[in-house]
Formats: sequence, structure tokens, C-alpha cells
Amino acid sequence: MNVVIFYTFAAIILLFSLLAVTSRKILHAAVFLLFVLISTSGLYFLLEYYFLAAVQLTLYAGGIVVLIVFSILLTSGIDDRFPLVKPLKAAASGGLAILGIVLALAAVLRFPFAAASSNALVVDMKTIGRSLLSYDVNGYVLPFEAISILLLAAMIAAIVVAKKKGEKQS
Amino acid sequence: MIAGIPLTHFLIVSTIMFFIGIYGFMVRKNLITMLMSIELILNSVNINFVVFNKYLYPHQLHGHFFSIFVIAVAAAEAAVAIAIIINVYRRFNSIDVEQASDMKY
Amino acid sequence: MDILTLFVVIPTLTVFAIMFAKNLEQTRMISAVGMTAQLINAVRLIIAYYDERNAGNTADFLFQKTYVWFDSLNIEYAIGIDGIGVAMIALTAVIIFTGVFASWTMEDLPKEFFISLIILATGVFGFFISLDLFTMFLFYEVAVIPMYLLIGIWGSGPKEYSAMKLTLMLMGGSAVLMVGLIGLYFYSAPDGGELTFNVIEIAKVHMPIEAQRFFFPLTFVGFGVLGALFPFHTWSPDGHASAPTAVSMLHAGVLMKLGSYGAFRVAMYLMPEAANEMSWFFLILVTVSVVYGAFGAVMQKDLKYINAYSSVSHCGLILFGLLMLNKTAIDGAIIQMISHGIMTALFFALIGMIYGRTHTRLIHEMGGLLKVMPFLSAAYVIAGLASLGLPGLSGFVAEMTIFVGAFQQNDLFHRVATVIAASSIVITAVYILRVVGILLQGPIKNDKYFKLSDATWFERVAVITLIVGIAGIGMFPYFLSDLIMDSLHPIMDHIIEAGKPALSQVSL
Amino acid sequence: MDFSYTIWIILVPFFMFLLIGLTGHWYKKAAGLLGTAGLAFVFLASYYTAYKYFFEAGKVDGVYQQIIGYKLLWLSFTDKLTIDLGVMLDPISVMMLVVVSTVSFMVHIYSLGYMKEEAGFYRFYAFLSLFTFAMMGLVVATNIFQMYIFWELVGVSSYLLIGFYYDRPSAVSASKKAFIVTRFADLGFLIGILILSYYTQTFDFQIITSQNGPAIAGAPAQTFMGFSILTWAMLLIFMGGAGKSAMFPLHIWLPDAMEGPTPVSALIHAATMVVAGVYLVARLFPIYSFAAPDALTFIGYLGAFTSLFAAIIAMTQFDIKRVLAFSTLSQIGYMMLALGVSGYGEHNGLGYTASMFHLFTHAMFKALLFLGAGAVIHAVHSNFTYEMGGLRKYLKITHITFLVAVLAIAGIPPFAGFWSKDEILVAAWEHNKLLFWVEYLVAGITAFYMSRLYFLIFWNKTPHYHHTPHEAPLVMTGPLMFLALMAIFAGLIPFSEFVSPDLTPYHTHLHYNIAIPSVLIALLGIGVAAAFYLKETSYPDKITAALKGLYKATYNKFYIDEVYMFVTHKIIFGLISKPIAWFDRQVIDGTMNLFGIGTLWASRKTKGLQSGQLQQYAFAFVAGAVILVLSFVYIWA
Repeated sequence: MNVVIFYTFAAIILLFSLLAVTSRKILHAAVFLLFVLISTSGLYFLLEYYFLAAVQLTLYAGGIVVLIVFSILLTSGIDDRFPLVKPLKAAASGGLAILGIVLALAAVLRFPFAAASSNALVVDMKTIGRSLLSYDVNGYVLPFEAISILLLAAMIAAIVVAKKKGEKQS
Repeated sequence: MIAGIPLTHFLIVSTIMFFIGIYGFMVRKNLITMLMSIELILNSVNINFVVFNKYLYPHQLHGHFFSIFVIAVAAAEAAVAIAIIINVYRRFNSIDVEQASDMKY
Repeated sequence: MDILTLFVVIPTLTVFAIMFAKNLEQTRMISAVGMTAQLINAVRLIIAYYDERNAGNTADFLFQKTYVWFDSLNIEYAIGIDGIGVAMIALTAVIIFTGVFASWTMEDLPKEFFISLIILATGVFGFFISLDLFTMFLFYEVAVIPMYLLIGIWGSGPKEYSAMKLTLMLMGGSAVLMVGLIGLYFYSAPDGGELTFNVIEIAKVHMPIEAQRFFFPLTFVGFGVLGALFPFHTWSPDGHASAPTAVSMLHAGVLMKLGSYGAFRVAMYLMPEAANEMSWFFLILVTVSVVYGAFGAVMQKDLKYINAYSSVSHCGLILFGLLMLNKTAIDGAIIQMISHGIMTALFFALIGMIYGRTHTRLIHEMGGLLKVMPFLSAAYVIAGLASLGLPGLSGFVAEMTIFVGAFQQNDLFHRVATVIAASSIVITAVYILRVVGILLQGPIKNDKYFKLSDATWFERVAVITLIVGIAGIGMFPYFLSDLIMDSLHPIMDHIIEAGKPALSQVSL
Repeated sequence: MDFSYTIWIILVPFFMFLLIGLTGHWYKKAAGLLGTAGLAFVFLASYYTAYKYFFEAGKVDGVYQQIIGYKLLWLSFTDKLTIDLGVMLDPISVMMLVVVSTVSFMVHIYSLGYMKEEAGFYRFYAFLSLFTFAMMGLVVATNIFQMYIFWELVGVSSYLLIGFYYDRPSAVSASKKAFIVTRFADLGFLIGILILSYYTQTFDFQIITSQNGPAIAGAPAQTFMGFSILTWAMLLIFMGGAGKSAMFPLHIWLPDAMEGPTPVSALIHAATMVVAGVYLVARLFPIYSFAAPDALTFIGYLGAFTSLFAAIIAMTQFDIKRVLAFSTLSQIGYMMLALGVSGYGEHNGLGYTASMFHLFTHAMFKALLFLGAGAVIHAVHSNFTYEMGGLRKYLKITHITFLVAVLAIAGIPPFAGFWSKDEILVAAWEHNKLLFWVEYLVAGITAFYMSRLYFLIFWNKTPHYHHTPHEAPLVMTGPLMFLALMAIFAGLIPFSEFVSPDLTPYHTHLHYNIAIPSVLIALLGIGVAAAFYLKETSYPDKITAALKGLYKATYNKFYIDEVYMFVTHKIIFGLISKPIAWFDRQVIDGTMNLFGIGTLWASRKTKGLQSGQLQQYAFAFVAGAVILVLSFVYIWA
């Protein structure tokens, strides 16, 4: 069952990510991106990282995509279609991407991954909360705080950048 | 760990997704779609983190947490990026990346 | 404080004092006082030097001091001086002194002008007292860089172009030179001791001939660019033509000598085998530049261009003398450095003064100046006569010493080169007399010239100081020649020893 | 006998030069008196020295000694090659002291009258003192380099004096020409000195001219292009002499030099400086005679050619000073010829003696001619004979003295020129018949053109003068009379008793078989001139018409000047200097600029990479990453 679900999600991810970068309508692209993100969270569910999956759903699929959709609405016409990509450019970029894929996969597939250790950790909310706020060896309080500050800074920055600058503009 | 699915299959998915993101970044002229490509890239990286964590070091949570942080960073980045995009749009009345090429020479 | 360091300290203090000057009067007063102090110090140095020598001190360099200021690379502030250095210092002191008087009326940003000028002079003084290649190079750059500002800001004509060209070409030379100096540094301790930039230390070790073959041309050309070595001389006409008076004086008078001095003191002294081996090639270049510069000067129309080409020719003669690799010729070359330094400074000073009155430098627009400004014109004639090698003035002594020295090389190649170089004295006469004839003699061409005035007191100070220098060397050359010859012995022993196998067929 | 005071003969004029030159503009007129006073000292000191040397101290065991009166180390090139400044007294240098001081003193006095109106009066005297200083230094030189030093100094004082009227373009160009031509010759001199001094390792006259010195006994065996190295050296040194003495083809500057004030022409361009070349050859005569006989022969032929050439040109000129200038050329040719046919020792040295003798007498009568011409020019304000005539009525003293000089130069006994010219002819007869006949011819031509000049000025038709010409004041006629006396009596000095190449006196006597025909030839020349020019006749025009082409060529001095102009302007300026100036600006400088342009070009090209197109950057970045992976993971792994 899990196998079927995995391959379904994988197929959705690959298909829609491809569509997201090739769709000529921007809102469609955003929706395709949403599908990709949701499928990714599905993968996380499969891997039994429920908290992460939830975060992925709410933050990514919810927050970011909504943000993107907003900005699309602010800046683009819904019915605008992108011009076709120049064939040369598409071929070059596509070629490069395929070459990258080949190289990366060739490395990945040949790499002998060590077997996993057996004592898997149960990831419940309590563990996550403790780890995030603990400052011992496996604690993450420092990155957590750093991210907090980053978020705050980003918020202020976003406001400042996007603010209209008096009458000098326009 | 999901029984029956090897690690490499996840990696194949994330790798392809990564390069699709790169492809999108290189061919898409619209700033917002470029941003979306970046999200794809970040997402593929996240998958890797998580999968490595799950398959190779299940007794630890580094990958898991880093994914969370990456998501947070992505959110911040998206917010700032969109602020910039809106600003660019005001300035050039377009969000075509080729228009925004004043920073040269 | 020891006497040599004073040469760097006095101008530095002067520069600081000028910064606090309130107006033009104070600025030039401070500069004049500072540079007079420098001149007095130079006289003191000469006296001290002779005292020391008479007291039986036979060290190659006197007044040595060493202080390591950059430990990890063993870069020293090493100073010391021999007779050649004393002569060069005296020359520099005279020229910067007169240069200050020649720019007495500089009213455009005077503070900045004098500051740059004196910084330039500081670099030159520092160069001549240094015995450490790196410190030397540092001072060298200190001397070259203010030139850009001085020409670019206070120049005339296409000044930005000229300033840029001059600076870039000299910097190009410096870049090549730097490689040479670093080469010397890395071969300075073949037995695995501590690497050093100290000239005296480097002279003691023997650099492998293969390395010399590589680094000698770099060093020689690097300095040669500043010494107007053909074909790297073209910064000189444009640079001089655009530069303000005092800068031309200092540049042609002293800075170009920095090149030939360095070529001798660093390139030839420290890499003697290569100098012996490769001198023929550079000799061809400098012979060309001697004649070529002279011919180039014949058809010029602008006074400064004439002088710039003449400098190419005369500075070529300096290098010519150096490359002849014997005591007499090198002695002559060094006298020529001093002689040409004073002479060309006088020329540029006079050109500046004439230009200040007639507002043109094109000789065909002027004429009959001897009538309206007899003092300046007579001085110009004297400078001209010195330039064409009239006995009793400095040029003759220098040229004759070079030629006699050059003729001690007993093979056809050197002989032919000498004859060709000597023929430049005729061409020199042609262009000098051409200028005198058109510019000073003949009827007055322009009515407004009747109103022109002769030299003012400060101009007379500058001109007379320089003429006294020219005539002094010309009439009593023995002292200068002796001073230089004394210090040449150790150097020449070093160079000739290295050239023994090559020179064995020469019977002196 | 201590001759160290002789240094003051050199130094006094030098200090006069400095004094008058630096302070003369404060007292102007007194400068002349000051200079003349200085020269009076030099004059007296020179005569005193001559007396002492020739009659008291100079001779030891019947041989004149070379006495070093004063010596100072001036500059040392190597251990052996040193320049001394000093005074060497030997017969020829003492004789030259007399010549120079006499003529210079006379010119100083004369100029007090002749130049008194000039604005640059004090400058003139300063330069005269400079010249006297230089010339004195030249003749008493102890070594060849000292000679070269003063050689250059006389050159420059000549330059300054020719260009005395510096607002006259012709004077300016004449002075330039004089300096540059002699400078060119001096280049040869210098190289000659370098060669000679290299092989002998000395500059000193006493050493190089001594019989067992390095130049003669130890002459180097090297040859170069068929001649011995010393021959080359001596030829090159002679080139310097030829330039200064205006030998063909370096003579072109001398006629033009007449642009200078007339007293200057008398002093420098007739009596003293132009014979420096002769003096130089005489000074080095032992080397020429023993080590470089080929060079000496060449000098003889060149002298003969120049004397003939110049004499022919002199026949056709109308500017008095130019006639005199060409006659000077011709007479110097005589002296050179005499040296060329001279041997060494006893009577063989007659040519040498004769040359010095002629130098001496020529200085006197040629100075007289010039000063007389100056008096004439002073009176009629013109240089051209066709604006003169009949002046014997107005200028009595000048007339007489001029006549004396003409007879002297024409070689009529008992005037000075006769005796010296006779000795030259004897020497030529004994050594080279061809040159002898040439000189016979030249003697006739000389008599002709000098009398032509004389008749044209003092006889012939009398043109209309704007104001009556009047005789010059005593300061000018006094020197004329003194020099006339010299021109009459100088010939009676038994020169061979004093001057000979080996410093040993010997006796000469008049050779009637040579003297009588030469006098007859001279009289013939005078007679023809008298027939043509005593009265205004049409013969000259007829002959001119008959020999049209030849006359024109002669009148234009055989176009030598034009050849020089062509060489200097067209070839040196046009084909060398201009192309070099162009080459420098365009090619050399262009190459340097090319580096600049190349850098700019490269930067302009590469800045396209920095396009501002984000996606290009991204592409480059990814491509770079892929290439790096490819290289390091797969290829070089």
C-alpha cells in the first residue's frame, strides 16, 4: 500500500513540478506548485514525520503559495500567457538540467549507502518541542533563535522594501 | 522507513525535482515563476534532508529539524522576495527579469 | 637624529607645516624655508661625508643605520650613502629648492600643489638614501604617484591624457621592476639563511647566472622606463609638455635619474654577470635613443617637446655610459646624471618663465626675446650651451668622460656605438641653436612682447642657483669626479670581476 | 726662468669676460676701456714672454725647449688619461701668443671707435675677452684635450660674435652655420683624440710628439680599411682643424661669418681662430710626419685645392669682406700646403717653418685688410664695392695702409707676405712640383683679386656719396698704422732661427730662381687688375659675358652652399628628423597607446559578460558547477 502511495506521490511531484515550470499561465503554475508541495507533505507523512508534514502543509502549501498568489494578482493579468521560451534557451537549459540529473543520479546510484541503525526514534510532539528548546548536544535552541531573528528581520525588511516611498516614486 | 522503497528512489525524485527547479529558474522570465522554481529547489533539498535522516540516521533528528528551518527560511525568503518583486513591478511596471538589468558594468 | 633620516624628515615636516598654512604667502614661505633647510642639510652631508672619508673611513657606505620594520619578510629601513648618493642628494636638494622658487606664483590650489611637490621630493630623497630594495621601491612609488596629481591637476594642454600615460607607463615599469626585485629577494640567501632585501647583503651572495639572465632585463627595463630607455620613452614628451614648471624640473632633473641610478645600483651592481653578458643588447637600444632623441628634437615646435626629446637623448647617454661597464664611462654617466639634472631643470624653469610671459611655447610664435628679457634669454643660451657640451659648463665634462671611457672598450661594436653616440653632439648643437636662433634672436615678432618684463627676484634665485651649479661642475669637475670615482671602485671591482671571462680578450 | 706668471695671460681675459659680462651693463662705455686695459696687459705679457723665451730662457744647447709654465690637474679620466690645464711654451705657442695678443689688442683699440655706437658695446667687449681667453688657452695647451676644450670655446665665442647683431636674421643664420659646421668637424676631432689617446694612453703633447713616445716609436700596428690606425686618428683630428680653418669642403661657414662686426672678422675670422687648424697640425706635426705621412700628404693636397678654389671665387665677389674671407681661405690653404710638403729636421722642415711664418705675416696683413675694410665700411656704410670708388681722396691713412696690406698679400718685396710665401714656394718646389705650380697660379690670382679690390675701392669711378666719407678717428687708424708697420717689417724676421719642427734653429736664404718669377707673376696680376679696374672699363663685363656659365658658378661659390642646404634641409631634416619625429609620435607612441587601447577593448568586450541578465548568470553558474562536477568527480577522480 505504502509503495503505491509513494509512487503516486512521486509521479505527482515530478509531473506537476514540470508543469509548474512550463505552464504558460502564471496562476496555473502557482496551482501546480501547490500540488507539488502538498504531495511532498504526503511523502513526509509516509515517512512518519507528522509534525514536519503539518508544517509543510500549513507554512508552505498554505502560507507561501497564498503569498505567491497574492503577488501574482497584484502584478499580473490572470489571462496573460507567457511567450514561448526561445528554443535555443530551452534546449540549452534543458540540456544542462538533464546533464545535471544524469551526473547527480550516476553518483547517487553508485554510492553504497550504509545500512540504517535499527533503533529508530519516535518523533512525537514532545520530543520535537524539547529538542527545539534544549541547549544540550541534540538541542536546537540556537538555530531556533537565529531563525526567529531572521524571520523578524525578513518581516521588517519586507515591509520596508514594499512600502511606497513617499511622493518621490512614480 | 517505508518498507519496499529504497532510499535511492526518494533521491531520484528529489534530484529530478531539483533540476526541474533549476531549469525553471533559467528559462522563466517572470520573477514570480522564478521564485516558484526556487521553492521547488528548496523543497527537493528538504526531501533529501528528511530522507537521509529517516533512512540513515533514524536515531537522530538533524535532518528533520533542518527541514523545518529551511521551511522557515523559505517563508522569510518568499516574503522578502515578494516585497522586492512588488517594488520592481512599481519601478519597471513589469516583473520581467530581463527588464531589471540596470545592475551591470 | 642621524643626518640621512633628516632628508626624509625635513620634507615630511614641511608638508605637515604647509597643511596649517593659511594663505599663499605662508605656503610658499614654509616651502622655501623647508627646502632651504634641505639644501643646507645637503651641504652638511657633503661636509660630513668628506670629514668621514678624510678620517680614514673606507666603508663602502657611510652613515649606515638599519631598522627592521617588517619582520616577517625581513624588510629593513636600511640607509647609508656613498659618494654617488651624496652627489645625487645634492642634486635633488638643489633642484627642489629651485623648483619651489620657480613655482612661486602658483596660485591655483597652492597648498595642495606644494604638498604634492614636496611629497614627491621626499620619495626621491628616500630612494637615494635607502639600501633596502623594498624600502627603495616604496620611496620610488612615493615619488612617482604624486606626479599623476601634479600633472593631472596643475598641468596644461591634454593634461589628463598625459598624466594618465605617464603614470601608467611608469607603473608598468614598476610592475616589471617589482618582479626583478622579488627575484633578487628570493635568491638573496642561497645557503638557506634568512632572505633579505638589503643591497649590501645581496651583493655578497652570488646569484646563479640563469636567474640573473631572467631578472636582470626585468630590473633594468623596469628602471629604464623611468630613465627614458628607448622605446619606453614616449611618456616623457607628453608628460613634460603638460607638467607644470616645477614638476618638469623635478621630473626631468631628478626622477629620470632615479631610473638610471637604480639601473646601475640595483640591476648592474647586484647582477653583474648578466650585466656583462647582456650589455650589448641594451647598448644598441641606448645608442639608438641617444641619436634618435636628438634627431627627434630637431623638428619639434614646442619648447617643452624639444627639451623632452633632448632629455631622451641625454638620458640615453647616461645609460650608454653605464653600459660601457668601465670606471671612466660610469663616472661620466654619473656626472651626466648630475649635469643633465641641473641643466634640464634650468631649461624647464626658463621655459616656464618664458611661457608665463608670452603664453605660448611654440617657438615660431616668439622671437627676439633677447631684447626684452635679456636675463632669461642669456640664461637660456647658457643652458643651451651646457646642453651642447660647451667646455666650462657641466655637459662637456660628463660627455667627454663618457666618450673617453667608452673608447676604452677595444672592439668594433663598442667603437661604432661610441662614434654614433658622439655624433649626437652635433645634432644637439643643431637643435639648440635652432631654438636660440628662432626664439631669442631675430627681430621681435609680436608688438605686445615689447611690454614683457625680465625675471623677478625669485626667478633669479632659481636661475642663478642652477647656473652656478652648471658652471661649478663645468669649471671644477675634479671634485665631483673624484667623489664619484672613489665610490665606484668597490662597485666596479664587483662588476668587472664578474665580467672577467667575457672581457678577457680586452687588453686595457 | 719661471714662467708661471703666464697663466695670467689666460686668466686676465677670462676675469675680464666675467667682470664685463656680469657688470658691464652698469657702466657700458667704460667696459671698452676696461677690456682694452686687460688686453694691454696680455699684450705686454706676451711680448715679454716672447722676448724671454726666444732670447733668454728658451734655448738650451741650441735647441728650443718645451717649457711647462703652469700645470693643474683638471680632471682625470683614468690613471693615465688626465686633462691638465696649463701653459706650455715652445716656439710656435710663443709665436701664437704674440700673434693673438697683437691682433686682439689692435682690435680692442680699433673697436673703441668702430663699435662705439652699438647698443651691445659692453657685450661685445665681454665676448672679445672671452675669445682672447679661449684662443690663448688653445695656443698654450699642454695637451690635446686642453686644446679641444679651448677649441670649443673659441668656437662658441666665434658663434656669439658672429651673431652679435642678433636681430638680423642673416647674422643669426650665419652664426648658426659657423657653429654647426665647425661642430661637425669637431666631432671628427674628438673621435680622433679618442683613438689617438686610446692607443697612446696619454693626451700630453710632449709625450705623444716625442720621437720615442708611444705615437711614433711605439706606433700601434693595427690597420683599418687599409690605413694604419694612427693615420685615421690624425685624419680625423685634421678634420677638426679643417673645420676651424675652413678647408674645402668645410669652408662654407667662413664667408657667411662676415655677418659679424668687422673687427671680429679681423680678429677671429682672419688672423687667429681660423689658423687654429694650421696650428693644430703644426702642434702634432711629428706624428703626422712620422706616423701618418699619408694624412700629411692629404693635408697638402687639400690645402692646395682650397687655396686655388677660394682664390677663383674671390675674383668674382663684390662684398669686400667676402673677398677678404675667400682670400683668407686661400691663404690658409697655402699654410696647410706648406705643412703638407714639409719634412722633419734641418732644412727639410722648411715647409713647417714657412707655414708658421706665413701664419704670422698673414695674421698681420689680413687683420690690417679687415680693419681697413672696416674703416671703409665705416665711412661709406656699405659692404659692396659697386657703391665705392675713388676713396683714396677721402681716406688717406686707410688708403695707404690698405695698399701696404695688398702688396703684402700679393707677395711684393719687401713686404711681409713676400718672404713667407717665398719660403712656402721653395718648400713646395723641393717636395712636390705639382703643388708648386698650383701655388704659382694662386699667387697670380691672389695678386689680381686683391688689387681688383683695392682699385675698386680706392680708384675707379667715384659714385655719388650721400654724405662725404671721412677718415676714421685715431683709435681706428692707430691700429691700422701699427699693423701696417708689422706688414712691412714682419717679413724680415728670420723665422727659421726660431721655429722649426725639431725645435732646432737653422738658416734659410732667398731662392732667387723661385722668388723672381713669383714676383713677376704677382706684378702681372696687379697689372691686369689695374688695366681692368683702375678706371671704369668694360673689360670685366666683356669677360664676364664671355665666360658666362663659369662666371655664374664662381659667383655662386660653385653652389657648395646649395649642396649643404640640400643635405641639411632635405636629407637631414626632411628625410631623418621629420620621419623620426613622426615615427616617434605615431609608431612608438602608437604602440604604447595600443596597449591602452587594447586594454580598453578587452574591457569593453568582457564587460558584456556582466550583462545584468540574472538568468545568464544562473546559467553560467550551473554550467560551471556541472563542469566542475564532471571534471573532478568523473574525469580526474
